[in-house]
Amino acid sequence: MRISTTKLAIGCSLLAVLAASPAAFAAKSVLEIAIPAELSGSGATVGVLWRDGVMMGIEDANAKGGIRGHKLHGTAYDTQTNPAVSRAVIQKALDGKPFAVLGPVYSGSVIVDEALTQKAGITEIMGGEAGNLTSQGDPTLFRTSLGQAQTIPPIISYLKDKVHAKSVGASYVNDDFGKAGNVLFLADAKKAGLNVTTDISSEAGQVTFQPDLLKMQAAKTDAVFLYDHEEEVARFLKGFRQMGMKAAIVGGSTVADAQAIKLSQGAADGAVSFAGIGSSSPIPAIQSFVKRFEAKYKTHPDHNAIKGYMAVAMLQAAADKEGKADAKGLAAALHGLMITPDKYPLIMTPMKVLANGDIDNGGYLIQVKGGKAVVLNYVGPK
Amino acid sequence: MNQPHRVLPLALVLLLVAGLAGSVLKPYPIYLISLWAVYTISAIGLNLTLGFAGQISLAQASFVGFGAYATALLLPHGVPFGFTLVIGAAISFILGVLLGFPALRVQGHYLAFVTLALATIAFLVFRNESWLTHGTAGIDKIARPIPFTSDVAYMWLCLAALAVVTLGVWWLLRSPWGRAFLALRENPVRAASLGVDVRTYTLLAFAIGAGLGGVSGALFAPLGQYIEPSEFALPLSFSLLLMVVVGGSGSFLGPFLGAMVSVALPEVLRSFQDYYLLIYGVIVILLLVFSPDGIVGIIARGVARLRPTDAPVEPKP
Amino acid sequence: MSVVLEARDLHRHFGGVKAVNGVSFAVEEGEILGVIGPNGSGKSTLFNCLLGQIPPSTGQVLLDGKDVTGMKPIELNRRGVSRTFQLLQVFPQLSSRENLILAGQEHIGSRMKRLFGRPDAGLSAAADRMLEQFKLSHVAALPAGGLSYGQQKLLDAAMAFMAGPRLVLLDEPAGGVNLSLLGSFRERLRAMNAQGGSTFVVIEHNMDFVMSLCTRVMCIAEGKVIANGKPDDVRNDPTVIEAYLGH
Amino acid sequence: MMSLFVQVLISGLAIGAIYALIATGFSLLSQGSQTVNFAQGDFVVVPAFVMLAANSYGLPIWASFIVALVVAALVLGVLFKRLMVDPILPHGAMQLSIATMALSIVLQNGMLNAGGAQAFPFPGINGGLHFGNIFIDWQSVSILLAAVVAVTALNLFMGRTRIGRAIQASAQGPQVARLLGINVARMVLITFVLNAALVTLAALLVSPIYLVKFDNGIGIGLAAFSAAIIGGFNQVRGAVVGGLLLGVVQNFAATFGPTQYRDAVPMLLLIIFILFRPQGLLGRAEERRV
Amino acid sequence: MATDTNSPVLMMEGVVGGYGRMTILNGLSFSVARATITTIIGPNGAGKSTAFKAIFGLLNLSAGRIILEGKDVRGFSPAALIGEGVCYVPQGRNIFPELSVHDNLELGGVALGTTKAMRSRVEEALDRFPILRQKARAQASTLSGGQQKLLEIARGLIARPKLMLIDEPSIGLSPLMVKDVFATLQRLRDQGVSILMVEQNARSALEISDNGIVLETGRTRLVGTAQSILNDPRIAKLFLGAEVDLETPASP
Repeated sequence: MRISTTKLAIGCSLLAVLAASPAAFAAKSVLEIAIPAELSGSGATVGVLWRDGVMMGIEDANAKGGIRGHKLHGTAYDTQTNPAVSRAVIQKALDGKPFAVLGPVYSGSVIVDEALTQKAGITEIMGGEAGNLTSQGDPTLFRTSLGQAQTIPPIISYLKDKVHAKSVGASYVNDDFGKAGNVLFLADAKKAGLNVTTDISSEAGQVTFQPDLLKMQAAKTDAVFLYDHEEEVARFLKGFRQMGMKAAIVGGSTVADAQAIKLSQGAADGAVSFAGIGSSSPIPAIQSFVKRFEAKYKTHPDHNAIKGYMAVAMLQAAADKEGKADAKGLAAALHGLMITPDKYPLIMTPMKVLANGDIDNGGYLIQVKGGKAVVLNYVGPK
Repeated sequence: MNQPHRVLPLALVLLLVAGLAGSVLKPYPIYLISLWAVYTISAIGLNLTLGFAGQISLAQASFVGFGAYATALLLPHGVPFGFTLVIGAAISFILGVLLGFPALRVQGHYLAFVTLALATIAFLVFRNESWLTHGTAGIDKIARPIPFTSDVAYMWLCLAALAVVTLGVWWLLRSPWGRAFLALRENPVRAASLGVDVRTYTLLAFAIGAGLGGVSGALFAPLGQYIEPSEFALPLSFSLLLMVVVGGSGSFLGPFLGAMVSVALPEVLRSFQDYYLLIYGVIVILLLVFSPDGIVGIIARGVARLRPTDAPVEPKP
Repeated sequence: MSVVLEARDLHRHFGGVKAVNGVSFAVEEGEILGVIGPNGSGKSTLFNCLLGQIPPSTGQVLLDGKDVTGMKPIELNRRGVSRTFQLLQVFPQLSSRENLILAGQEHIGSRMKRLFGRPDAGLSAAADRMLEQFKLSHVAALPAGGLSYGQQKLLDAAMAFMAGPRLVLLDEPAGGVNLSLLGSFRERLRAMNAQGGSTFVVIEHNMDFVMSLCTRVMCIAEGKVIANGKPDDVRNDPTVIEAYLGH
Repeated sequence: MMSLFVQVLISGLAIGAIYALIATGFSLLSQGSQTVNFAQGDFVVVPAFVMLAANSYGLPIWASFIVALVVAALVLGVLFKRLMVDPILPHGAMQLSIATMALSIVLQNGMLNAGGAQAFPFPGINGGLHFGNIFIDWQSVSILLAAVVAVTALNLFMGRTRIGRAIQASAQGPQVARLLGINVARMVLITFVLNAALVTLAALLVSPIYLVKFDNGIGIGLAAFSAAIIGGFNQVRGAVVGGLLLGVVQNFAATFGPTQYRDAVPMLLLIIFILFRPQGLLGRAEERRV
Repeated sequence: MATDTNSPVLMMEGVVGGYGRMTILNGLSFSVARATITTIIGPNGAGKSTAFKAIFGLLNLSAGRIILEGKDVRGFSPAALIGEGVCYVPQGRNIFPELSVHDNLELGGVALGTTKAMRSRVEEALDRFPILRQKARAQASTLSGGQQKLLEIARGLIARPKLMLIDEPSIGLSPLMVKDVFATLQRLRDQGVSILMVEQNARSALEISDNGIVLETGRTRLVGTAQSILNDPRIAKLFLGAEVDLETPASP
């Protein structure tokens, strides 16, 4: 059988055009955003909100023209709250040559992902708060909120200067988040001369907090440092109030989080936390975000949703500084960047990106009063 | 489908195809193929315990953990990877013998619960003894052995390890030991009356299965280059058990196929992202309803239908 | 001729029930001893005591003059005692040949040697010979579970001979075997006894079978030996008839 | 010290009472139909979600409870038996157990997709009584009361009614029961429905303190298996004793022992019982015949 | 002769059946006269217990009729047969060990579905068996073997059967207990219950029976009064495997 060379040439060129055009089209106008997140498993509570926050950020950014004229497209990947799976999905995400990686939240998953994004030179903006994440010297890894190293010292000072506590009892969830916070707290408390007499480990999803509460009651400390997930915080606080315990309650951002306040049914009143930006932050932009998010996803956004949303703004600002939407220079452009809501509404409150990938967008010393988070003190970005 | 000598070439060809495919693919499929190889080794071990010797174990994840921690902790001290692998396998083997002792006393569901309890305790030790295991923070930057540092090279290492394990298990199953394991599963009282030392073979079935879990763990740690305790908790044990059952418990090829389904399913069900674990669960249940001998059973029936049947054999009364 | 198996005043009680109540007997080399008795007479319990499945309450079991009372089945098997079970017990997933190899393999070499030695432990030829003797050669490669009941029963019996046993205890070998097969089955067992020089003890309900197979028959009733002698003598013994018809 | 002891005991009994309810259902299933249900913990979360949903449509909590009872009886009782247990049990009890492990995955992810990842609050009884240093909360008291009433009612039903006795007979000797004309299949179905009712009640009692979250079944399921085994797998009364004992021991261990290993305590108890007293505290040793 | 001349309670006509492909009953025929004790004897494997299973609807039959009081009940379920007035006391121990004696008795009437009448029937049964009344509240597992057998018989009577099938009641019982059980059966017969029994202890069973049936290889070999069978010397030979000619009448 003879095939005419002309036909062959036409066929080949047609194939080439067909093959090339979608790629060219994709490269020019759509920026792929990979969103590895804890969509199932024990981390689903935070991962799902993170993803929804990012997705909403992408939608809002696209409505205003995206990034330097390019539309954004987000693809979520489920890490199953499992580092081995996280490693698989980040690999998959990187094979797609994304513009940036937004996520995940759990520190184990972040650690495996960070090694690969660094190697690929892709910027990874994640939701983790554990102290050790940004201390590895990865130039492409960024936080979206204050790390534990930033949020725990103000709590210590509050305990010392305002509560005048001499003895403290600590209760923490024994996972990567709670343990890391607890370790930092114990070290800082020791430095500050606070006496931590009781240190209680709890399990995520343990059935009862009665033993923890009774142990805490028996310890008769001046204050209680609570570092746990929202629902466990609420359960602890409910029991704490019911038993008529009087010690001052301080803790991580979860202690004054809206979800914890709601679940605790009033028991969170009086608790104090130092937290980065969260759903109860008295910032109009954030409050309107919360309302829009609730309307859209029928669930209350916690700080993870806000972090995911802000991460999109970080990409916008970095690309603008870089002058083009290029994944390669993104990380370098982010370092040292100051992002303000007047130019980038998605950031909602001014954010300073620090040299090691930490950020500072201010924090609040918050106390829960009458079922509402009330700001005691605002510490703006330095 | 059950006779290892018939399907061994098939298994080895599968490995080779996977490797060749991986060599031209992107890092993600390469990682999946490596992960498949690692899980398959572990599932082969569990299949030996469950499928061939008839002893259920929900502690396989713990043995993967022992292998992974041994490697992750010893590598920084300059111990070569080959040794860490052997040490990890040996630790798992010895602990597997210990785990086998309950199996001499209790069977079936009771054994399932004992192994479940031991697996929970092992996880707590991994998590709480942070002076040794670095606790919840995990162990980061686990080095891959030279010259297998690249993704492709490490994939070949995993596949080679799987090939060695496959050959070893093939050898084991066609040896008198394999026959004794089967006898143990089918009818221990009769086996004992024929001189089969039920006690020793039960312990061996556990120990070899556990040892393979250790080998799998030793390969797992440098693959992801990070490990943390929660990876070796009960969900992995359940997941390995489901791999064995989905593939076909007690068949030589079962673990290969079961692990493949488990690794590849999220990919196949990409458009149902939020639902794929749910769908996976439903698939397992449907398999248990319609084909209790797993995918291998389905394939075997398909093959039997295509092939003209041999002379019918009288069924037993 | 020497005594292979001897029971001395065996007793076994379950609660208040005396299942075996002072049984003594001896089996000499090459004998085929039949054990008969009505249902519930204690035959099975006696067998279980002899085979180490349950320890006797009191009394002794001697194998070649050595005390083996209470020894586990596997140890007895190593000393050359093999058995069949009342209910069919072949390994259905293994082929007939594999079943026979399994029955012989644990008696050859050390466990380590078996792992690294030949897959059939060098028993294929012996297994095939045994298949031939039991007229099972045509089903050698088929899974035992697919054989007819009678064939499985033959295989079950053949397995007992693979290790070249000194003593074979057969528990209702003819149970469920159809009449047309029984005759040849009896011939197989006789031949095994003649050429192997091994000694049999047979529990059997089929009187025709047991009377024509055995060299000697012992009748048990209510846990005691009530008759012991040539088949025809036992068959006509009034106490035996009495036992079978009840009080 | 004394007051601490009393409080640990009381709160242990309260949580143990919930374990007892779930473990009782678990034992019923395993006796009635050899179903060892690894999804039993998730079975508690499903009706909790149903109650929340009904409640959110404006139904009062008691009416929501009835709705949940009906849904649980149909889905976790009848459908579970018809669609999973009946077809898989002939393949083997172990196969069925593995299928329930898969069912656990299905239920957890189903609830995650349907209800979301967040925990939901659940209406309960607040407040309590102080006796000197001892504080007893109404929720614990109501849990204990409700559990006592439920277990007593169950025992009366099983012991005093015709159907109850027929259920027991079907579990103890299905062959003989059939000879007496008992419809064994129907009795087994009733045990599945009873289990559904027990887990629904457990959901009503535990949710105020545990909240409602898609993966709550993991912890509660492990505790229930342990309780059932400690009490005696083949004994309904045993599950009650096992549940209470486990609740108390767990509470004491968490209060006075190293909290990092609190989850090891039920597991150690489980191992010790299985290895050294497999029939459980109250169970009778299974008769083994050679 | 105690045989009633009225129509028989039960007639088996050419019943063929077995387990799976194994046929055990090869055209079994016999009848049971009203208010008599009829004992089936025969060597092992003759199909005695299988015959009971055939009557009680537990076997798939390929041919034959089972006529109960003039009605063909072949294929009836156990529950339906209880309704028709048959009860079956199988071999071995068949009590519910963890239920009380009283509750065990009540379960005898569960297929009838009435609760109120049941109370008086249980009372009646307890009156009839004083030893059971003494232990009415105790767990059935605490009874002795003989008492358990009595409990089973009493439980069968709750449904007020016309015909009782009882399989090897003497197994595992001491001679004294066997006597007790047999005396109970005789009493029941005198009260009008027809009893069909399978018994290994052929002699003592025939001694209390009215009629006897000899089975071999799933067929009826001999039917007669209990006395005539008891005195037939060929029966013993049959048990011990000898070829026996039962077709020609016995020479006494």
